[in-house]
Amino acid sequence: MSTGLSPQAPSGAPPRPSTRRVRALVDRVDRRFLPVVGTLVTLVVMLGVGQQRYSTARSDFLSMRLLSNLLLDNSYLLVLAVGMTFVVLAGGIDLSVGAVVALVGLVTAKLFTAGAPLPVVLVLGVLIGTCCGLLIGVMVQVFDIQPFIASLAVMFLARGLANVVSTNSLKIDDDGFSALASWSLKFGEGRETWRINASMLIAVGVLLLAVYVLHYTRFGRTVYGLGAGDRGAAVELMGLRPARTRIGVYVISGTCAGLAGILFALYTKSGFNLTGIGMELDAIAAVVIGGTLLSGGVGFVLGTGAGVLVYGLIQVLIAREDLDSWWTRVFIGAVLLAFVVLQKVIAGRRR
Amino acid sequence: GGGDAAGSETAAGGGGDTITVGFSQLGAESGWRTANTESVKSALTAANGIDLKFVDAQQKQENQIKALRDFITQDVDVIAFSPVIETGWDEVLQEIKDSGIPVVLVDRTVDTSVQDPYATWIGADFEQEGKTAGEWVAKNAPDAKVFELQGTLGSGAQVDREKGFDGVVGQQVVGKASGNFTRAEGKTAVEAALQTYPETNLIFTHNDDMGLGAVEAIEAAGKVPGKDVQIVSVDGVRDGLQALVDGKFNYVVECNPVFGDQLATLVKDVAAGKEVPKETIVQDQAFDQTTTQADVDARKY
Amino acid sequence: MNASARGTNPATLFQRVSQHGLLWPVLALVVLLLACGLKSPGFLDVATRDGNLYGQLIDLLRNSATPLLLALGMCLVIATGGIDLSVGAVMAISLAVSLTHLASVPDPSAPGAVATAVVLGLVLGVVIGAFNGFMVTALGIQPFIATMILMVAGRGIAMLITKGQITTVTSPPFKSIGSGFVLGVPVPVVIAGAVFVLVALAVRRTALGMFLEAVGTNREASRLAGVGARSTTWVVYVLAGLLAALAGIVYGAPTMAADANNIGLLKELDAIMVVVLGGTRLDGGRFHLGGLVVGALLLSTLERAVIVFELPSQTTPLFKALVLIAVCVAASPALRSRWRSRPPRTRRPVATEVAA
Amino acid sequence: MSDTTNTRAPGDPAAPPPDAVVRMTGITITFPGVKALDGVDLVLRRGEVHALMGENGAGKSTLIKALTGVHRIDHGGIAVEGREVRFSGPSQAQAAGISTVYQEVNLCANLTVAENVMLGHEVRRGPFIDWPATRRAARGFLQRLNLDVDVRSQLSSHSIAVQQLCAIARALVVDAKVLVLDEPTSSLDRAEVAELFRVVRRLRDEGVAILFVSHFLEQVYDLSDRMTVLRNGRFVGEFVTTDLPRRELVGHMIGRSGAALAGIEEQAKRSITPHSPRETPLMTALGVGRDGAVEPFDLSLYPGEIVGLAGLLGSGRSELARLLVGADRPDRGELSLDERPVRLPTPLAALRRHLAMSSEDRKKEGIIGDLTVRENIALALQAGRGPWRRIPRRELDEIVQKYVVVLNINPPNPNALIRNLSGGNQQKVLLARWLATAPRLLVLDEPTRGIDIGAKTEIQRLVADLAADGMSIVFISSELEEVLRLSQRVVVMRDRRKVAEITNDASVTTDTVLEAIANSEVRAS
Ligand SMILES: Nc1ncnc2c1ncn2[C@@H]1O[C@H](COP(=O)(O)OP(=O)(O)OP(=O)(O)O)[C@@H](O)[C@H]1O
Ligand SMILES: Nc1ncnc2c1ncn2[C@@H]1O[C@H](COP(=O)(O)OP(=O)(O)OP(=O)(O)O)[C@@H](O)[C@H]1O
Ligand SMILES: [Mg+2]
Ligand SMILES: [Mg+2]
Repeated sequence: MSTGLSPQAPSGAPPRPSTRRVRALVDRVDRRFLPVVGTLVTLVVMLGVGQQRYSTARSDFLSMRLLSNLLLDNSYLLVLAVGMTFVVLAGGIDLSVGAVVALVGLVTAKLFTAGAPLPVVLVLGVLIGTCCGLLIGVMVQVFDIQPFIASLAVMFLARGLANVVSTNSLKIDDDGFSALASWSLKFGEGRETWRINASMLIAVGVLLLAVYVLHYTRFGRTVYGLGAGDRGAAVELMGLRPARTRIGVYVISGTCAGLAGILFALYTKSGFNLTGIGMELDAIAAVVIGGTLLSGGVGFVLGTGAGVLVYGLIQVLIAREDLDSWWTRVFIGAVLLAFVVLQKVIAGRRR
Repeated sequence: GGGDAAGSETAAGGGGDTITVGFSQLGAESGWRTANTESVKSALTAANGIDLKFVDAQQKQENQIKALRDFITQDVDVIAFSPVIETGWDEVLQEIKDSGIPVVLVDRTVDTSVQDPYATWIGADFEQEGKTAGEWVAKNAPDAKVFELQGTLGSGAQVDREKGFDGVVGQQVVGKASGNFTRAEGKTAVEAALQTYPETNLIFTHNDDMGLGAVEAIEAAGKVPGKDVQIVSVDGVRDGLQALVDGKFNYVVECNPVFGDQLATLVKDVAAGKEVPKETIVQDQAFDQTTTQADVDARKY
Repeated sequence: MNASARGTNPATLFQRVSQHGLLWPVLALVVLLLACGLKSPGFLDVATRDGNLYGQLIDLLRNSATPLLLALGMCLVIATGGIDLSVGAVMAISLAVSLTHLASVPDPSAPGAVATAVVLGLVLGVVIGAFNGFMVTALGIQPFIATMILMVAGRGIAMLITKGQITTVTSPPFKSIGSGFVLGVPVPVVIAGAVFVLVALAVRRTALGMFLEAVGTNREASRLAGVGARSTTWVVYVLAGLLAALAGIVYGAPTMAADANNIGLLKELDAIMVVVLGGTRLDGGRFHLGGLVVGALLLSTLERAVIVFELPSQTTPLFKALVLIAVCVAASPALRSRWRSRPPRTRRPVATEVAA
Repeated sequence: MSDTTNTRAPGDPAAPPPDAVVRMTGITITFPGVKALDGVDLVLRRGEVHALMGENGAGKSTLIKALTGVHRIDHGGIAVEGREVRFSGPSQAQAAGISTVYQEVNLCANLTVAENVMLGHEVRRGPFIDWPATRRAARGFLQRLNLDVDVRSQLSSHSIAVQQLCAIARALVVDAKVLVLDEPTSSLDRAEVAELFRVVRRLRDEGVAILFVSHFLEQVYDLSDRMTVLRNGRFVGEFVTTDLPRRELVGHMIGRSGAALAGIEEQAKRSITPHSPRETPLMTALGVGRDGAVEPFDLSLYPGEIVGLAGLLGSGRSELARLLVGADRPDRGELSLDERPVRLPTPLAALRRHLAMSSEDRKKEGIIGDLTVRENIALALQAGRGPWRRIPRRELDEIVQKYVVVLNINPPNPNALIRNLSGGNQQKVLLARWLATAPRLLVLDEPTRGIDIGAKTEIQRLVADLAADGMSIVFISSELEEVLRLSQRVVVMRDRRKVAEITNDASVTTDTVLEAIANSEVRAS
């Protein structure tokens, strides 16, 4: 009903003559950016479709509130996915992150119960992630265990430890922590209120830092080099230090998982041993949607940012669809499928 | 644009008394839950004057929080949800409260520092179920060596049923293992338990499915379920009651999922701003081996 | 078999054994079994009752059947440089289809109905495998993502089939697929054994194994050498789907309940773990089928040991992690070469000091 | 053992020359089952070009990798500028001023040219990499080799030759005392080689010590001041280049007398018998082309004829060849086999019709590293038969044994993993793979790349013999002499276009071909 008033989404098929111009434009973009462009286009299309479909008389679908919620609800995922991007770019994978999130949450809660001060808890929480990452890195680098298995082992380890810490959900009611969780800048009035909170700032900060590290430091370039395959042989023969870098990416991913654990704890103000089951797949999906190849060496961390938003938006759309549980799963699978195929078509057209 | 929202409000609310309800179900992890969902969906219908927005959380708290936020954004009249876990709802409950939407908790409570976080609660009492089972054991098998077949560790039903049961006959429990609420894993766990704790002659299982797996394991070990090894279970799904009739189960504490109608009434009252009781406990029965085939056939789930 | 022929020299025999990829998993398995035997005296006993074998060891064998079936398919997929995350969901789907069919026929115990049910389940497994293969080969989507799609959606499909209920039926013939005996041996063990031999023959007695390894090591070179990289890859995904479907039926048959949510949950990780414990690297190429048996046994023994040692269930992942890390680290080439080359390196300076 | 001036005999602990930058003494390296190096000495002096000579598998690359810390040394020592060192990896060697280009191109295909050239040496401004400046610098280094490519393009979009040049440019980025070049010229054509030599000479004049490996004797004699010869992992001697006649050098390398060698060279110079085309061509291409790869071309291939493809780097020879054997699908035109139209959608389809191609990129498109020599040889033959009919063990053993002997594959162990063979021997195994399929048409894309002089003549003779037996052969080589020596007809390519077809006879020289290329340039512009 609000069609006429909603901003026109560029989803409809463009008229014939301009097809060629679009194609020419696409051709001019550096091929490596195409998947990211694809992700951004999808994002816009999805927002457009959402606006068409879900705007009601009471409220528009597209709003600052939606966007801020999107970031707010996915800040931990963004941090996880950024860490994952490092690992994936280097040709690895980290399956442990979901379990680490659970472990960090529980340990954080336990530490607060034991009366540890806020800064100590935060630092320790992140460090747990760092240690898990380091463990994976050492296994991968020193003992030549494949990333999938090394991180699988750490996933079991972290999940097991979390189960040992507690099988009940633990509440966090530290004042400082609560204050941090509830701090936010509010904008707008009434229903239109949207907010910026600490988690969002941290997540965006991590994303920007990652852009810097990956694109403007030698470490970052070496990460890409590691992804060239052959288990980093090329990078090694080129006189760089693959060992350091490889351990480094897992440490980064672990640290991000630790940080995400804290963010998740801020989000739920509790720790629980069953959190984060399958969260690693969410992170990986976001990375892939963001145009990074799982085989390594190709992709952009900013794409991951877009990927997280798309993934979050998928969930919002599903929530608006009143689906049964099973349809929800099928729908996520279908959207993922459509996305991967679309990406393939866009990126692979010129091969 | 959103500018016209206020203007067309009356148009949308043309039905006048249609209540928009956002309901976030925990998941579809068990037959019990699906029955519960069915019941809710069939009660909260347009015919009943309710526009239901149903979101399945896939057993993930983060999904549920997202859904709740989205309900606020959609500006529903009442929010109802079955929380995945007790903790961690402070922020979003505060937000809901700030936006003035009443909350109905279903099935489980929350542990929050928010003042007056919800209007009412409706659900079963897991701890009571454990207690009922424990009391039956204390009365009928005071010397039994009990093996406790736990549900998914950390889930509300597991934690509370264990708490209730152990509170009564904890000293009789010789061993515990988790069967993740599933038949196959319940079977594996009991298989091992029968050899590790050969003295076991009673199994308390946190749901019927695992109990049915246990029956398999007991039979495979050459013993007779219900006699050599007694089984006390919770849930009361049809297969469980059938086992009771067949003499394989000894006692089943019901956990009734069919309370959609009650929920519908509550939601309407809450939306109308009526005074409602702070909590509504769904009445659970308990069944012993006197149950008849007719009872089983009457079972809807 | 040729170890005995060549291993006349004890030194080389020792070397061959110590260099063998399966040394550590086998050692871990033996240690675990012995430890369980010590803790629970009857653990290693095998009894016969009505001519059928019973006992913890038999349980272990039976429980190893599912992971072995899954790992067989997984191993071949991994050999081509892929991975199949959907096998757990396939288990759920095939069981759901089989049981839903059985529930719909008037006489679920009729052999015809059971056969149809099983075939239906297996066919669906093949269809899903073909879909995975299509995504990976024809569309060129990375295996991890391609199969993750069905890992997510598959369980939903299974629930669609069962309408979200736990479908149960009573059908003794179907049940016996999981809990019956053939000549005293549990049916799952017979099935897994037969399938193992079949696959091993199909792969090693033909050139298929070499093609898989070639494709997994260097896809483009294999293509140029005329190997049908696509068709080969496709075949293994189909096989993995088929075996996963079979595993689902074998796993779910004893309880005859299609629990779409939980059957096969996280089993893909178990299967991958078995493949790795069996000494196959995840990055494609060389694979070792024999190791799968050891890996599957090790996995089920480990799960059983946690209960035998009266440890809380929640610690199972912890022990899985420890065993996985220990075996992988012990078998890692880095450590092996260090052991091989350390003696001359570290001892020489000491010797000169003594001499001086 | 030789009558030439031997500046240092094996085992002679001569005093280190005063200007020695690198001194390796008694280097021994053992791989499981192979002693790759056994007490090898090497001295590199400031301001000299030092050639490291030896057959395929002699241990040249291994010695280089020992120097740069890729392989651990079992015995022996390395001194750089008089100080004992033991590098634990290439990064340390690089830090010590040793810059290396390895035999196989080892760059990151997923990165751009500029990133590859500058990786680890990016220009920085503050904490940031200054990308424009980095790209400028990369362009500068590439221009020193006279290579003008878009530095923002992805490395993988360039041919092996360009990649090789990038690797060399990369070695120039480091301000090195020692520059190691392991077969840098194997995929370059003469213009590039000349550029490279110009740069190398300038560096030498600046005082850099250069270690150079090549199987092209002319290049070695052209460039080097001194050479060290290895044979079977052992040190044979160090010689002053001008004092060592070619024939004796080769004698040292292959351990045979000069007379035996003369025979080899004689054979290599055999005259081309002009081919009298039979009526029916084996294969005909009519207007076959592929967008972005090769312009449509016509070509007929006759049984028993060797057709050479000549052209400069990136002229599209490989791309053309790939269209003939189903490696790539043509976008237009028609191929016919035995005068009947034929579609070759896959290499397998070509293989079934006995059309085979040995690709130029042996690492990416040739060897299956984790498989054994036996399996690598068997692969194509088996693929033709399909997976179910396995080649009987006995038959396979015979085939493998035959080629191990004929091609002198070393080590002659069919169970060795091919990844552990030296580059040249890998090439021989690949040749064996294609020969085993009994092809009617064999496309050889740089088959002698990285092959030692002895084996090269063997291969050339083999190719000639195969043609004489009726096989049709397309021969691609960057070495124009080789093309002219072997082929009855030479197809000249330029800018992805077939520009000329020359019937080879005594009057045709390299100049004729170069002229054909140059003329086409005139026509083009
Ligand atoms: N990693 C390895 N494992 C086992 N054997 C190896 C390994 N690397 C090299 N070799 C063996 O060492 C010997 C020397 O090889 P190397 O690569 O140094 O030869 P090369 O002189 O460079 O030959 P080419 O001219 O063909 O490049 C060969 O016999 C080869 O098979
Ligand atoms: N995969 C590819 N993608 C895009 N362009 C390519 C690709 N491979 C080669 N090219 C380009 O195609 C052109 C022809 O390359 P080709 O390899 O056929 O040349 P060539 O004559 O064999 O030369 P050489 O092998 O000596 O480099 C070159 O300019 C090369 O950069
Ligand atoms: Mg070499
Ligand atoms: Mg070429």
